[in-house]
Amino acid sequence: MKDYSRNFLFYPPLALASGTWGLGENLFKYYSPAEVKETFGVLVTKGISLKPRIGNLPPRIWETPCGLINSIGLANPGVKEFKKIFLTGLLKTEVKIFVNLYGEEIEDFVALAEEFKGTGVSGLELNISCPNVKKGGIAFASQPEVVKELVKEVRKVWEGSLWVKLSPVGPVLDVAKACESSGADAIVCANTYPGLVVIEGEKVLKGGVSGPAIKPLTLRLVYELSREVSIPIVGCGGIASAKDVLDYFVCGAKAVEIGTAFLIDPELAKKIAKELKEKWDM
Amino acid sequence: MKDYSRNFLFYPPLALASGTWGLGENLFKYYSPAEVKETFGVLVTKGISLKPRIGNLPPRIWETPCGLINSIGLANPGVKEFKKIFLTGLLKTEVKIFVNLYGEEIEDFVALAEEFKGTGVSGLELNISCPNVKKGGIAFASQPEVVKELVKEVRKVWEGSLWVKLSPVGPVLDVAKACESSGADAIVCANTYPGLVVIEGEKVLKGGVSGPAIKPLTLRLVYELSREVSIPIVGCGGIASAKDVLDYFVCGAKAVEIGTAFLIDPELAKKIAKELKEKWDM
Amino acid sequence: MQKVKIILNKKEAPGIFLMGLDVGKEYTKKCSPGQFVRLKAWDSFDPLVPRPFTIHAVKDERLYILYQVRGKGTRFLCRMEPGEEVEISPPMGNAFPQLKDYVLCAGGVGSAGFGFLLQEAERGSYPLPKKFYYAARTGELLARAQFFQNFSVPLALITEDGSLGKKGLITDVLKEELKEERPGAILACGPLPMLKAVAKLGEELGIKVHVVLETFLACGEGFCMGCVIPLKNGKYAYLCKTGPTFPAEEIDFERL
Amino acid sequence: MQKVKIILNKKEAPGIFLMGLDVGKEYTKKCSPGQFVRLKAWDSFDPLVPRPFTIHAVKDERLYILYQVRGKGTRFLCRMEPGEEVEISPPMGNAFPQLKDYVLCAGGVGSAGFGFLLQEAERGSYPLPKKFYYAARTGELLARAQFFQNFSVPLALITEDGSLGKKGLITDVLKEELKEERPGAILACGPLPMLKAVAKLGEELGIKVHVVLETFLACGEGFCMGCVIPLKNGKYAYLCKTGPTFPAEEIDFERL
Ligand SMILES: Cc1cc2nc3c(=O)[nH]c(=O)nc-3n(C[C@H](O)[C@H](O)[C@H](O)COP(=O)(O)OP(=O)(O)OC[C@H]3O[C@@H](n4cnc5c(N)ncnc54)[C@H](O)[C@@H]3O)c2cc1C
Ligand SMILES: Cc1cc2nc3c(=O)[nH]c(=O)nc-3n(C[C@H](O)[C@H](O)[C@H](O)COP(=O)(O)OP(=O)(O)OC[C@H]3O[C@@H](n4cnc5c(N)ncnc54)[C@H](O)[C@@H]3O)c2cc1C
Ligand SMILES: Cc1cc2nc3c(=O)[nH]c(=O)nc-3n(C[C@H](O)[C@H](O)[C@H](O)COP(=O)(O)O)c2cc1C
Ligand SMILES: Cc1cc2nc3c(=O)[nH]c(=O)nc-3n(C[C@H](O)[C@H](O)[C@H](O)COP(=O)(O)O)c2cc1C
Ligand code: FES
Ligand code: FES
Repeated sequence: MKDYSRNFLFYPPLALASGTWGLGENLFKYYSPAEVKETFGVLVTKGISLKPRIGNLPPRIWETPCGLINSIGLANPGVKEFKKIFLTGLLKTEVKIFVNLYGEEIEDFVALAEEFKGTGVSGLELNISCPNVKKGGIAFASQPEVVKELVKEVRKVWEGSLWVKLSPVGPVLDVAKACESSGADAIVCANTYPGLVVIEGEKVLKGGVSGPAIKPLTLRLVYELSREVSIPIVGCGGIASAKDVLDYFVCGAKAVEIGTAFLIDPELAKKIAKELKEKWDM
Repeated sequence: MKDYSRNFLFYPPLALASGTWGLGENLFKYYSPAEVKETFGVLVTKGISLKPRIGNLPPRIWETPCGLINSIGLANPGVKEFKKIFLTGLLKTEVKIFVNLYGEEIEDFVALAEEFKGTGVSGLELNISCPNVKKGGIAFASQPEVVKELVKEVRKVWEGSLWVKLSPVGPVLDVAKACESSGADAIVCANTYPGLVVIEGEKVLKGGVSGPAIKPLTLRLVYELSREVSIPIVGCGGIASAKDVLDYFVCGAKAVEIGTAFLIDPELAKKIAKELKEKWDM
Repeated sequence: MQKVKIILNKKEAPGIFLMGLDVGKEYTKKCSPGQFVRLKAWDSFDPLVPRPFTIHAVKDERLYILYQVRGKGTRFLCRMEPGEEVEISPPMGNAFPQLKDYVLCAGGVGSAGFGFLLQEAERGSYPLPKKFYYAARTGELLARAQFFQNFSVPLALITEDGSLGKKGLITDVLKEELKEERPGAILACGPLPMLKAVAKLGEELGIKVHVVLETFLACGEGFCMGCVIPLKNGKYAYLCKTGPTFPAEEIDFERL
Repeated sequence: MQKVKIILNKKEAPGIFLMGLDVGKEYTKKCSPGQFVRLKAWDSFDPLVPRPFTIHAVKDERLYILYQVRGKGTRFLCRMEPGEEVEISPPMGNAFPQLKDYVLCAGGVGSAGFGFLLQEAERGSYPLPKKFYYAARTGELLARAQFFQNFSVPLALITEDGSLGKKGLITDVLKEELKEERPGAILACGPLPMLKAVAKLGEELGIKVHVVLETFLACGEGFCMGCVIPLKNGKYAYLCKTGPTFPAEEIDFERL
């Protein structure tokens, strides 16, 4: 087993992915404070916007073969409420907190970044890849030039870690290069895949597909991108076992995020982290 | 149940997808001649190239969660051998035969198309989407202008049905429109998704992902494309049940192709066709 | 999720099974009527997420669920044998509300959760319902009728085809009986059309109705925000966080 | 694929099971030693494709496989109970070659197919092998040794730890014994390293070796061209079409 330890972007090299563990409310039903620190190097919050968002109508989520499709619509309490009610609790975990930001315009992202100055937040993850909102989100991901501008502008006001979460569709390589050249510290590869299910033969649910089904696809992206960009890549897509994590490292990731697997069983990440530590003898 | 019968591109509206039933050798181990006709409206051959191709080294195929990944490398006997040894048998099925064509340059496709003039072949499916070859294949699918040129050139020499099989990645909509404007009779949506698996923690297999895992992704593509182009769309990706077929029709397909499910169980298509006929009362 | 041993997996009615699990006393002590557990009985990602089932009954270190075979997940479940293991989540969701002067209404396996409620009611930790209306399409589908009969609460069986108990829909019987003696509240669990009908009846008769709802649950724990229930006030509630029992008058059944 | 009933699913050794299937006489009549069947015992797309197993034995309307639990598919298989059904393909692949003056070499469950071969050899439809060398890591892993003992062919048991039969690797024993009395051919089935070693030994001693190979099979029927075996002549063979038994000298083990 090769030793990847010196190459981790953070340690333990597991993060909780945005939108798959809420805002931390029930985390401690499954983890002791010590276990949180032993398992996760970073916690990425649900997507936060300037204004509160109520989210989409039901059905919002459905199962696909070995995957999930969701169209939550970035339901969140808005940045003010988030800071007031949730952030303090999250910072108490003593794990690096990254806030996943969602905006419709570049200015929204900048305003959001300003909100987190001096709050103790370690980093920002710019969500330019949500497939479930009318404006913003994935629309950015088709325009590498706009992404470049976005990262530059946020970089001006934000000195902490700055990650960009890519969409797995569109001109991914160009977007990754745009992030690299405009000052992003890492890219997260990737968000969900635009998908669709027909429920009960009638209702059409359009959303983003996540889970084991997409793992071979995102793994390939990480493999390709890691050969083309030099900033670290955080792998994210379908991770549900220690082998999955190792596969991402083999393909060039420097850390990973776990999403859907946390919904299946919150304690899976704990087991994965333990297994990895044993493998790495750390 | 809505009646889709008047809208079928061919009938029965099931085709066997390229590369998943060989060149017909063992088809009759599972189907009587009558059953072939009752189940399939079209049989699409394995990709055929000008010269014989030996294909890729092992491992060529592996399982992914709810899917397969393959890197066959378009192994085929070449057009001359195909015509001499296999075509006659295929034409005897009395089912419309479509030949899936693979070339590295536009000229290759034109030369291949010429080969099938007057052979009794009903149509050609231009494979511009194979992810497992160094030249040609998916490279076309990133260049809508080249696809336009390709279809125009083949159209000049080929009067039968002309389909283009799209890749699900890249500028899919632009490619679809290029097909539409240059004389294609239908588009097939879609081929496999570029993917990767790490075998036994070491070996990297890059290939195309197919099967139920990708169904929600391709279904979404069919849904989007059918709203943007007016030539018929043949849906292809992860179909393994009658419900899957109906889902594709709900999303705008006018026929479908079955691939991986035929590998799982050759007789599944027979059952699906029966179930559909009962539903449609035909 | 923890592994627990199956001690029973018995067909109770066509397509309906009773599963007993040895979860331990520590576990059963934490359970309340109205809560559910998530179960996984397959070593596969298809189905992907554990399936939710209401706690049907609890005895010492044992927990029971009553379930209907619907799709892949429940098909896996019903093939399990005693002695084999399943994975179980902690108890989830909220307990049934403590109601006064109320009746129970169940359609089909919607009856499941009322077993535990009646057990607790007899033990005194829940108010005793005045009556339990239990309906199904046919008599043989009234799973566990025998078990429910063991409690001191009067049990009214109702079948659509009249093969057992009163003939008709549950709302037909309720309409008749509740007019005479109006209860303080109705706690109803069953298929959505039934819940809508009972809610409407409650509105007409001025009786407060509580409905136990279902949606597809990904996490059951408030993490994913997927299990959204539209409310009349335009907002959304999450089934797993605020439910699964809701005051019927708050639910926007049209958008559900 | 057709559904057939399981009549037996018994542990024969740690991690190794014997499954009996009631496939009917029509089916067993079509089977030859060396062929395999594809089985599916799960209602799920994960695992996706049915798993291949060599026909271990045939009796009247019954077909047996001897299998080792390796991953998801075989884990599903080993949990099945008699009375339940599995889906089975027609018999696939080619029969073992008819060899003269030959010995059998099996490593672990590689022995599976030789049961059917011995059955047919005793019935006279196959030449009788001179000897059957059967090796495993430990004695308890020599699954079905008892069964193999019932045939008139001498059985040599070999274990790495010496807990049963001769101690050592199968090639150690072969090296010794075959020098004295050189057979006309060796038919070998087992893990790849063993097959390579036996092939090398055959080359050294000038004995023709036939090896039974394994790859991941998607279709088992020549449809997918996935099961490729590289040959020394630079071409490829397909395991399911030309195999699973190949003359060892034709195989390019380096590229396998
Ligand atoms: C809080 C809660 C408590 C429950 N308690 C019980 C119980 O005690 N006993 C019991 O038998 N069942 C109960 N259910 C329902 C049970 O969870 C489902 O029947 C089960 O998840 C179906 O899984 P499956 O894999 O067998 O079916 P699937 O393959 O998932 O689905 C089969 C069919 O049902 C549809 N379907 C599945 N889930 C839903 C849903 N939530 N809403 C609408 N349609 C759906 C699917 O579209 C499909 O047509 C409960 C559900 C919830 C949310
Ligand atoms: C023609 C043929 C006949 C066979 N006959 C028998 C038999 O009689 N008895 C028996 O026990 N087994 C037999 N096998 C092997 C058997 O098919 C596999 O053990 C089985 O498919 C494993 O399935 P699984 O889902 O349990 O494991 P998986 O989850 O698919 O795999 C478990 C592990 O094994 C590895 N693996 C799986 N398949 C292969 C492969 N083909 N080559 C290399 N590594 C692999 C995987 O990478 C993984 O590490 C045969 C195989 C072939 C091709
Ligand atoms: C229910 C749900 C909600 C999500 N919400 C967000 C979000 O708010 N912001 C975001 O960037 N990604 C969101 N994602 C995407 C995940 O963070 C992750 O990128 C994706 O699911 C792929 O990883 P996985 O396969 O491990 O789930 C969400 C995913 C799910 C399943
Ligand atoms: C083993 C294998 C070989 C394939 N070979 C070809 C091919 O030669 N030409 C082609 O256009 N598509 C080929 N495909 C793609 C299929 O025709 C089909 O488009 C794809 O698998 C998606 O459909 P499915 O999910 O039903 O399999 C191949 C797929 C598989 C699995
Ligand atoms: S099921 Fe995930 S929030 Fe309720
Ligand atoms: S397994 Fe498909 S060709 Fe051999």
